[in-house]
Amino acid sequence: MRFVYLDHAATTPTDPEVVKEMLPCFTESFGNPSTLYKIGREAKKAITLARDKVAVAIGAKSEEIIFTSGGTESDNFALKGVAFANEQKGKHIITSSVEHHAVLETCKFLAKNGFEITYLPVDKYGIVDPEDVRKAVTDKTILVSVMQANNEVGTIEPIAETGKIVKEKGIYFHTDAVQAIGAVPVNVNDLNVDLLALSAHKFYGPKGVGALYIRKGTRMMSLINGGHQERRRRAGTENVPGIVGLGKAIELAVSKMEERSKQLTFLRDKLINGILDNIENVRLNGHPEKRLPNNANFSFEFVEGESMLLNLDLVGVAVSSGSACTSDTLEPSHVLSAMKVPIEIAHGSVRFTLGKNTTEEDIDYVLEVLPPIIKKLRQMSPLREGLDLNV
Amino acid sequence: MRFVYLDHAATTPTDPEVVKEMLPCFTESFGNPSTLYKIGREAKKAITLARDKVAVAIGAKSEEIIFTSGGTESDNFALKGVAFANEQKGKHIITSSVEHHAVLETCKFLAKNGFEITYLPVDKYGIVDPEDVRKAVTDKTILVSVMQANNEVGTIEPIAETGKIVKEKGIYFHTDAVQAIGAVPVNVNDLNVDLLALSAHKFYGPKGVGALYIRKGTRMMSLINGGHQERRRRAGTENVPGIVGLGKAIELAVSKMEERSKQLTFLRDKLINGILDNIENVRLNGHPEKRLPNNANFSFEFVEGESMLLNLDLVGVAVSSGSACTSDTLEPSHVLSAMKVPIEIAHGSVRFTLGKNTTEEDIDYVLEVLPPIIKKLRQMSPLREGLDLNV
Amino acid sequence: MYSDKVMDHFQNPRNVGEIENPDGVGTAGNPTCGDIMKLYIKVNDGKIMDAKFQTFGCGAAIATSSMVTEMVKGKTIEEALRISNKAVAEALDGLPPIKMHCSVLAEEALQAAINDYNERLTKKNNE
Amino acid sequence: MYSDKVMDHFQNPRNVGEIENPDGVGTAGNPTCGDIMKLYIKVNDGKIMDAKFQTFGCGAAIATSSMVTEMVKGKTIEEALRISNKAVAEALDGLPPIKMHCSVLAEEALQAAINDYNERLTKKNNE
Ligand SMILES: Cc1ncc(COP(=O)(O)O)c(C=O)c1O
Ligand SMILES: Cc1ncc(COP(=O)(O)O)c(C=O)c1O
Repeated sequence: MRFVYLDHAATTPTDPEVVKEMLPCFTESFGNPSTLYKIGREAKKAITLARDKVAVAIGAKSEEIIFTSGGTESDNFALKGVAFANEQKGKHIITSSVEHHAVLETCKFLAKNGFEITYLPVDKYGIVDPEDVRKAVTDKTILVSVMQANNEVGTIEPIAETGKIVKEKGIYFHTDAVQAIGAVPVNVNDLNVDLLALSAHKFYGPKGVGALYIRKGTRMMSLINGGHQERRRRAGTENVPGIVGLGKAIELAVSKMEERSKQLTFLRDKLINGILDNIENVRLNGHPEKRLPNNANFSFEFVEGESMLLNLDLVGVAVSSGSACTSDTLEPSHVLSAMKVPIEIAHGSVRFTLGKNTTEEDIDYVLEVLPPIIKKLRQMSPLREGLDLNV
Repeated sequence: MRFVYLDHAATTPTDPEVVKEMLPCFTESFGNPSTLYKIGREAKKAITLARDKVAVAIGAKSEEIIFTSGGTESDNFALKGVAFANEQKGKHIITSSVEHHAVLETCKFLAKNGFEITYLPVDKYGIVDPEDVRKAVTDKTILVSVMQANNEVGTIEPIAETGKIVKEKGIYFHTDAVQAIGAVPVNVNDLNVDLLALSAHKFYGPKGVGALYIRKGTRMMSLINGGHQERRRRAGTENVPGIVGLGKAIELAVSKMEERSKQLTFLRDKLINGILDNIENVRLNGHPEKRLPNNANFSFEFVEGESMLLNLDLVGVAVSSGSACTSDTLEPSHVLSAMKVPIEIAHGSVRFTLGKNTTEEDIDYVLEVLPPIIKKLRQMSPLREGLDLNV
Repeated sequence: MYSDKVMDHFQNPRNVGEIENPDGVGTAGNPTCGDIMKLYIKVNDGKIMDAKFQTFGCGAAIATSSMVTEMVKGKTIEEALRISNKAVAEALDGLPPIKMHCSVLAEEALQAAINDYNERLTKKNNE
Repeated sequence: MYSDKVMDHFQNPRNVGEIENPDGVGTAGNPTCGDIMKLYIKVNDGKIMDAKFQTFGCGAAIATSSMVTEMVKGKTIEEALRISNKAVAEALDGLPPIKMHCSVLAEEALQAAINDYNERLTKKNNE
């Protein structure tokens, strides 16, 4: 059976080229980068090189890059780090209602610790209006956090504009760029951000490693205390293979972005049009143009997401229904809710996220297997057009 | 030139068997364990299996194991997690003065946040007296944290006895077992601990992954908020290859412990005796018997550690002077200071930590190259026996 | 995460559809919670002769619907009332903890259908 | 972390040892801070003819000691006094930031040796 992986927003396979670069770090240059002897210095050099690559990729200085264990830690570090180091200035934080749980749950934690959080609304496409940010700022605001690209519906936020406003106000600005790296241009100066989170496994790097960009001069508290690694900002023996993998992956992601983007947009649009043309009562979630080149998120009315997902899995197609991280909850997607998608329609959402290895045949296959699945499930469903759903 | 790696306490090479188990997780079973489709379920199964292996290795239940990004995060999680979740009961924490920086710096952080920390003294061998723990407990004490084995001098602490006392008092007990796994028996029930930190790269697993044992019922706050991974205790997409590597590594470490321990003790004692017999004005730091089978820590009087380390590196021998994590500080080892080793002698300390691939020829080589290095450096030194050092 | 039995009933659900002129119809759940089950029964001589369902919901919701319709067929009304959600889940070789509510839904839909049947019966008897 | 030049002077330190009947001896640092340098100079006609050192310390401490003794040889006392720690570090193609204090130590030891020389001279002149 054909295997069509269309959940690249959840995670990507590690590029064999990346694995190849990582391998010597396990068994040969396996030294602890904090040590002085040869293999320690080699390991140090390897992470310095990786740091340079990350810096180049996002237009930062090398010393502004701190390696972490992934996107979630980076978001936690950014928010808690700024919050606790600047609380004497004020305890107000602004974020959006469509952020990843890594940001939202951290905000919840901060709220429990006396911070006031403003969750900005979004329009029906999931876009946060920069003017709303301006209006929400008070003299107690210390941090604004808005993601660059949404992981569920793929909407790209106007970060540069928001960043300009936040900068004028003299407030720290964090962006979660986890889904943006390799998909759209990411430059910390163009975006006017002070902090930026990224995660290797979203762009063909390994899981368990990420980075946080921290603009020079940003007042931060450490999240993880201990040894003097990472300029004393993040303790713990460095994940050398992971960091090397991240470096290689981001280098590849950025250098191939244009070419991949074009191909992904073509395939994505073929998928979108194929579905909209051949299946009734379906809507595309997210912005029609301002969206990630690899994301197609639909709501199929009268059917529930998980049953579509399982049926697709049975024919070898891997997709997700809402954010992968929340597959063990029963709540419908908070992103779709914030976009005011009716809840029963939110339950019928499926996210297709394409990747660099996705082929046109893969898309043809999905367009072939999907309609009968929808049909079968709709035949089984007590819901249908015109029916009062609140039975 | 011969390469003799004797810094296994800083980090170990990843066992090729471990790397082999990890490899498919990068490119084949690369799914996000939170997803429902086949490769997601495969990844989930892989981490479940690894969790079971860790649980078996330390006598815990699988659901009591939380994967982290390493020993430092585990220590931070244990201390901050218990501290902030139990502060209404009291804000007093007891630890020892010979802990790793991951514990000490976390305690410093907690002290800044209103916690009172008692740092227990040690005897000249680095041992924390369980009776001192008993005496230090007040009705405000919520947590005791004492390491199982010291990373610098290799001293093994009487954790089981301390644990019994702490348990009687109804207080949480954390042990940093990062150096103990694979070297001495580690069983959470025999040790009477509620929390236990471990790190894969110390026992031939990969860097950047560790675990925290949390006894069922322990009141904990999360350190990293976000998705619902790890029973909602530690958010972030799981480092699947790393976790699989940790599982394999701990399985191997425990199954081969007895055999390796015997061999290491033999080689270690050969090194100790060879040095004590052939070099004057040298002392062994740490306990003569209650020490890790692979640790030999010496102070060579009248010479400074780094210059020995660099000279040994030039002949292919990798050793450390104090904790690797602190090689960028100029302070002498806090562990030796706590053991009341005179400061000028502490500066002359070198740690040799053997590993599973260390051979008798390696030890012979060290015993051959070391005496001339010491001799050369002593000839260069203005210090010598009988001299008043405080010139 | 699902047992083979759940997957079998999910892939090949038994008794899908509506019964024309049913003797009882029951609904449980609502679209906002993500699962709705509609159960139809045909009763003869106090015995459930046929049962069908329509379900909007996840894999477990579909499988429990399918299983409960299988279980009630041939049972008397009293016997059917004693079918617990646990029994449905067990018949499917278990459900993941977070999906146990689907079996509750199946029990509720069945009881609603039986209530409906009883009400119709009372009404008819009173006519 | 160390430059090739530092490593060269560390591995093959120049001018190690004591000078018998030196004209000036200076010490800087102390064992508790981890570095001690002892510098000996032989002066003739206001010119430093020879210099030797003894050092307890790290790689950078040994290399800076070696370098400073090389640098002072042949210099007049006034010229020698103008040798800054930065000049020593530069002559070694730089030092890691956390090791710059070693070059300070070298400067201090040299100045102590020159002070000692000056004091001896004054004493002798006053005799
Ligand atoms: C937008 C966004 N932020 C943060 C994260 C968290 O990253 P990680 O899984 O590496 O912790 C993810 C993915 O899970 C994401 O999509
Ligand atoms: C005793 C001890 N605790 C904690 C740590 C920290 O572990 P990691 O380097 O995996 O963060 C180490 C090693 O560095 C250690 O030796």
